Amino acid sequence: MTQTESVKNLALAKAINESLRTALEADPKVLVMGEDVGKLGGVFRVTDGLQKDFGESRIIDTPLAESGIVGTAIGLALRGYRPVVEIQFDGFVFPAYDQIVTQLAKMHARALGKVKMPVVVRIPYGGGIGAVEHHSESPEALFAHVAGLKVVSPSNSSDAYWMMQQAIQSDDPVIFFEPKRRYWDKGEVNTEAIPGPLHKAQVVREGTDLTLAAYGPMVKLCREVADAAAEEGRSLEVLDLRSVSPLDFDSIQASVEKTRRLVVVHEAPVFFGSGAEIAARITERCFYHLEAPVLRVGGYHAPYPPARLEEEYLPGLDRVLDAVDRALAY
Amino acid sequence: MTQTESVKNLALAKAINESLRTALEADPKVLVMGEDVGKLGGVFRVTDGLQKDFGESRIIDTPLAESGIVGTAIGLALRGYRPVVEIQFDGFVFPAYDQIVTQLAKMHARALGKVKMPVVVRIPYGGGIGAVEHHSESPEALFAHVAGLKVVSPSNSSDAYWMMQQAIQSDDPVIFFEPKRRYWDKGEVNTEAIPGPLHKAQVVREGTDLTLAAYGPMVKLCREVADAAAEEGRSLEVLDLRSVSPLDFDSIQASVEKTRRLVVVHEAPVFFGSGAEIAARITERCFYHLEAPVLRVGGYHAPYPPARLEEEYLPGLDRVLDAVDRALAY
Amino acid sequence: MTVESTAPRKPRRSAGTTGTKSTAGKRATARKSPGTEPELVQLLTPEGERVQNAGTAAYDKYVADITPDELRGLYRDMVLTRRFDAEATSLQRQGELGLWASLLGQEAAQIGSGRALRDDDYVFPTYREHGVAWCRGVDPTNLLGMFRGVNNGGWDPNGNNFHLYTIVIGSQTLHATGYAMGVAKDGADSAVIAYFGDGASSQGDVAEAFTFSAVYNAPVVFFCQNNQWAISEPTERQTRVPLYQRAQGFGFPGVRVDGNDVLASLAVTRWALERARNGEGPTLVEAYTYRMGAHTTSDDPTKYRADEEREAWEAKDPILRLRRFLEASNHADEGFFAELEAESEALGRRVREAVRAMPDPDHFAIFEHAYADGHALVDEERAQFAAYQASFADAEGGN
Amino acid sequence: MTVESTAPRKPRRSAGTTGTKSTAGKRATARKSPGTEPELVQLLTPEGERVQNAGTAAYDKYVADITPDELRGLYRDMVLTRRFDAEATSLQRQGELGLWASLLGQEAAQIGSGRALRDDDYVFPTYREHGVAWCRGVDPTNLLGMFRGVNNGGWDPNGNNFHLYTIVIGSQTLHATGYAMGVAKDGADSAVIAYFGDGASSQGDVAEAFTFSAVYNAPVVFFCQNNQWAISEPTERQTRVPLYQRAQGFGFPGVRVDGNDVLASLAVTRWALERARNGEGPTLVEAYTYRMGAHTTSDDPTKYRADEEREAWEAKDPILRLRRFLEASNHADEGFFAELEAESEALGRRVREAVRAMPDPDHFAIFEHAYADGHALVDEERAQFAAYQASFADAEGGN
Ligand SMILES: Cc1ncc(C[n+]2csc(CCOP(=O)(O)OP(=O)(O)O)c2C)c(N)n1
Ligand SMILES: Cc1ncc(C[n+]2csc(CCOP(=O)(O)OP(=O)(O)O)c2C)c(N)n1
Ligand SMILES: [Mg+2]
Ligand SMILES: [Mg+2]
Repeated sequence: MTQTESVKNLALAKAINESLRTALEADPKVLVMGEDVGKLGGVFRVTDGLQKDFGESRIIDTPLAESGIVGTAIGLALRGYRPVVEIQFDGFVFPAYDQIVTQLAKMHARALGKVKMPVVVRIPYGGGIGAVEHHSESPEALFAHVAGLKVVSPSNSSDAYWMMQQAIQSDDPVIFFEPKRRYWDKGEVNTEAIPGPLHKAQVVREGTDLTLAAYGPMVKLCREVADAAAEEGRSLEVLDLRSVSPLDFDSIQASVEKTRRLVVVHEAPVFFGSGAEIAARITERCFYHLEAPVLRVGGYHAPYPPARLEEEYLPGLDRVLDAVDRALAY
Repeated sequence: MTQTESVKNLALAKAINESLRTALEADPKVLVMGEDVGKLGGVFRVTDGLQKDFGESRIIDTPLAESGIVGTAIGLALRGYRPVVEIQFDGFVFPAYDQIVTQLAKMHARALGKVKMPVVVRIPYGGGIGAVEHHSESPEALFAHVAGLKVVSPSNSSDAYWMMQQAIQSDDPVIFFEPKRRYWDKGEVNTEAIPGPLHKAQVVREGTDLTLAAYGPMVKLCREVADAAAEEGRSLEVLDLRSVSPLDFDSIQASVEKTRRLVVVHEAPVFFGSGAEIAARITERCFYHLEAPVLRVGGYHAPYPPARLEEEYLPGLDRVLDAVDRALAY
Repeated sequence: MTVESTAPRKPRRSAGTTGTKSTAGKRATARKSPGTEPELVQLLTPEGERVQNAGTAAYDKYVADITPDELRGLYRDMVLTRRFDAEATSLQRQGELGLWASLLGQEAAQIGSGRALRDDDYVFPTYREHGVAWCRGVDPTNLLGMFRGVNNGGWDPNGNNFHLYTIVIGSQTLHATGYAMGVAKDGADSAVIAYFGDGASSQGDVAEAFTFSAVYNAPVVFFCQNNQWAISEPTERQTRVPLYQRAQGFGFPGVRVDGNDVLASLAVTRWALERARNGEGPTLVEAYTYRMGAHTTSDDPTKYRADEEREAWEAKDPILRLRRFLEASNHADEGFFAELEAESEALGRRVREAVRAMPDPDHFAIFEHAYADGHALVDEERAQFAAYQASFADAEGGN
Repeated sequence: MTVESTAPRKPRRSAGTTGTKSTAGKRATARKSPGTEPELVQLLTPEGERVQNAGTAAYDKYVADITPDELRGLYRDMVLTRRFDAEATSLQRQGELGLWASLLGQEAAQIGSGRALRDDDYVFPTYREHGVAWCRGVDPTNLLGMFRGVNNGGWDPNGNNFHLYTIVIGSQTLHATGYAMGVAKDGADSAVIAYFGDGASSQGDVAEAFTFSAVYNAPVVFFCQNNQWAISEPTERQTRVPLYQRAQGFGFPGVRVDGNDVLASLAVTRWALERARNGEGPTLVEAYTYRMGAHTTSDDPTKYRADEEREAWEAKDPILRLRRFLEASNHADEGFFAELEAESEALGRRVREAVRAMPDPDHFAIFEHAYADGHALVDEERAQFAAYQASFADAEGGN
């Protein structure tokens, strides 16, 4: 394959689709399971065309029961398969929460390492698409707190492709949060480039005055914030965390030692969210470097609101800029 | 009733038992539900004798299905009842997690306030009793992150009695974490004293050099740490937070503005735990007061270990003292 | 299809669910129509003829004294519900609603069961029970708030004993069971009805609701609208035997009714409710029907099912069927149909106008009902939000 | 008891589950014994007589050619399992174990089903399947680690195709189903067996396992040991009809076997496994038995059940029954029983010694297997832990 053939311009959803296809071709043990993942190709078409090409035995439309989906995926993993499970929307992962927390996360430890749990749980997450209740949530903190799980979220097509490759190769369970509002955003994917480690953050924009840390859907927003701030003469560094568990504290620390200020942005409620852990640990690591407390921008401590209020609920350009201003004012 | 009659020396479990009895007597709508809560009186005997006195219609042995328990409690609440639900052990709340997060927490908001959810979910939690897997966990952060829930944990018999009274009176769902390793600890309960608000922290020991903040089972440990530190000439303030959602940041702030140093202690894993939220917010509120970063002592990011390792896993006197030393060394 | 029958087969499976490749078209024709389902309770044929035989005997009495007026009422309910539903679908296309879940084709199941209820009974719907809501007297525009994105339901469930729409599949069956346990504790003789779909039958919550209701003998009717599809998955992905049979193993009766037959739906639901009132506990009713439209306005059924299937079901249309019966029995004249047509149009207009007039919620509504008794953090965040919002007003004022 | 029968009753309930007050004693006598259960498959009576009739016809062939040697083997398995179990109970009393879940009374159900398995079959146990573990060749001391608190299981499930004990009730039925789906995909003709209890039957996960296994026709046997109790709750708190009937509504057969009859348990399990191997999908076996002891060593059954009940079941002891049969048919002599007694004692001694010799885990084991591929935070915490531990060593060294 020539260099040009391996570089494609793909929407994020399509990049995942291609990544699944690559994995299915490479390893007969890889399976895709979930509600409507077959003929329909999933409600977001992420699995479009896969059943046609890989058959009903590998692309499995399941009964409507999330605990059953994850529970049988665990059994399949015990038999040597590598299931990639789709949860249709963020808000529907909770019926599977018990299987994820008490079984998937702990099986490897329970067996003192004698069994592995190479299961990927794909979850389209986050708001911004004007959906009804339960379709816009960001529950990543509820998984990051649980030892035994890894939690990641790509922000762009290239990462979506490669992080899915790496998640499927991982012998640990990976909760793979897909930023659904970015599914249609296009980006270049080089299917032959060797990617960096799955759990490493990336500086996506260099800056000197303050660090913005985000993952998944909020990375794009943070880039826009940095653009807007640049017009006001402020140089913001943007860090795409990519992984929520583990968090790449080394990279955050390196950035903060340079910029001395940090704002964390996520859609999930601030209270007990990722920002809390980042703020706590970075404050510990960088106590003498920080010129301002780590500030957090995220959802409020209220049930995710109806669509017509989500713009007010979610972090937006102005709210992040406001936090940047407040941090810079210290 | 004379003053002396209303003051009793009760084990923490018995204090809850008496509190339930008081509530059952006062309000015919109060129900107790759960596995083995009837004749057996619960595996910890917290509901001992209640079915005998209040009958099978009010003290309800349920089928072995936690989602069913919470789901039917929601229905009973819609019918005007005030169910107090028992989850047998911390690790068995997860089958009910979906009903708690997507229904119990959100029903009031979904109805724009037109229905209320006065449901108490009792969960004996935490380690230190040498139990097998799933019987020693501290999942409070997984509930605190969820808007619509309130999360509390008493540390002593008096609070156990009164906080249960207040939780049952609350029109919001309350996740009531009972420190199972303290069930047998005795303490005075004045069943006629008017208690403070449910969600207010209490200074249980005054000090000037550093604040220790804890709740539930770790309060006793923090008192012991303060005693030990006092012998070394250090004056530690101990705050019993009592409530995890909401957290009483005002009280923590007031203490930290005085002591300028804070160590948070909980059994739950540190990563994404209560300490993270407290550290993040207190650092923001007290940025210029803190002489040291907020330090956290808690469980490690690993599945709760087998009993013979729990002493190493759980915060103990030495580990908290070590954190105190580190904080004081800044 | 690849779902196995319960009969032994050899040679042994080779690769799990991989079976013969079948097209949607083949599936559709292989499928039995409701008329040929042996277990199906049917009182009106698709041609509008009244059936009375051994299979209907147990249920006939529940509609024996039904008046022409009541029959016209059922017809009216179905027509108006369908009109409302069509209006909502077009409001979605016009961008007034974010989404709509159409009940097209399921009017008989919903109106039949909905009209079997007493005022003091209580309904726990999914997100598709617009016809049941109609029977309960819920203002149809109330249903649209969540689909427009101005609230997540928000009506008073106790206003019409009609609970909020529940989106998490199966959850509400447990709420219904708990509510019914409460009814029993109160010594009332009301009944509770829980709606759910064929897809929902796979959720653990539904099984737990069966268990709890059986063990506590709760006065609840489980009303499963088997509309053949759970989004793109046919019912064979959820079960390999008819769903009504599920109940038996939990110790209560299940019955399959022709869900496109409003009279049979009415009769069977009345029977089940009577059981509940008589202290005989839960009943499962499987209404065998068809989702004529897309799953929701976001769905594209051409991806997974053949037109022929839909066409076969069109011949069994629930409204057409009752119209034929009304006409053949001279229970309704031209005037009735014309008036209803006008009423229908008026309803459409009213709904359209009401939706367009629906105001966006105030921004502070985010914080409004998170808690009944308040929460310090919500107060703090509300105050911050207010200050933040005010900063724009200030900025604008300052310009 | 207050659980309602399915038959209509009037007058209507007055206050839900409040019924007539009954004592544990009354309950016990009211309860049917397994011998009188009409639906029960029994091949050996409590008196040790071989039953052959219409009800056993379908299963007789599965034990038709059983040899005296095999019969003595079953007896030996039961005796040694009971001995191991008793040893564990006393080790708990001596403080060597933190907890023990005794299988006393359930030996026949476990040995019968366990001996029906082939080596390539796979077992998903609860926490009480010590007899099945024995059949699989799992070293009994392996089972004790979690009860001693030195690990959470820790044996290699693939070593003997015996999965780890699962404590979260019902979970493992889904793992078994998934594993069986994998077996089918591989085109293998192995079968999978999932153990669970009467209490577990109420969990949503178990119902979902029934659904998935039926829909995918997975080669799995659901083996429910109905030992009459879920801690303090009698089976009536979980169901109002016999549990084996649950399967039918999911589209596969269920059968109730006398779980105190090792021969019947063997035969029925063989039949169910054969179905699985033949591509006929799942089967539910309800082994009707009795938990003779406490739920675990932490439990006090005198709080909730009457001695008479236990006594009635003692007459149906699984070991006694086979002994009577062996003796009556001259399949075993005094020498056999004496040798077994000695073997038994040796086993007890071996277990006792092994447990006492079991070392406490290294402190760093906390971090050891949290992840297969590592996790930066675990590395960081392990390093902090090491430094912290070292600080004591330093301090001690410094003194
Ligand atoms: C727990 C959960 N999982 C997934 C979904 C997404 N979802 C919404 S409707 C639906 C299909 C429901 O099918 P069925 O129960 O047959 O009801 P119908 O839509 O046909 O009325 C699915 C999968 C959900 N709402 N809740
Ligand atoms: C999800 C869950 N809830 C509660 C428990 C606590 N618990 C342990 S065993 C048990 C009873 C189980 O009864 P049954 O299924 O009949 O099995 P048995 O103990 O009789 O073998 C309960 C409630 C648990 N382990 N898991
Ligand atoms: Mg459907
Ligand atoms: Mg049992």
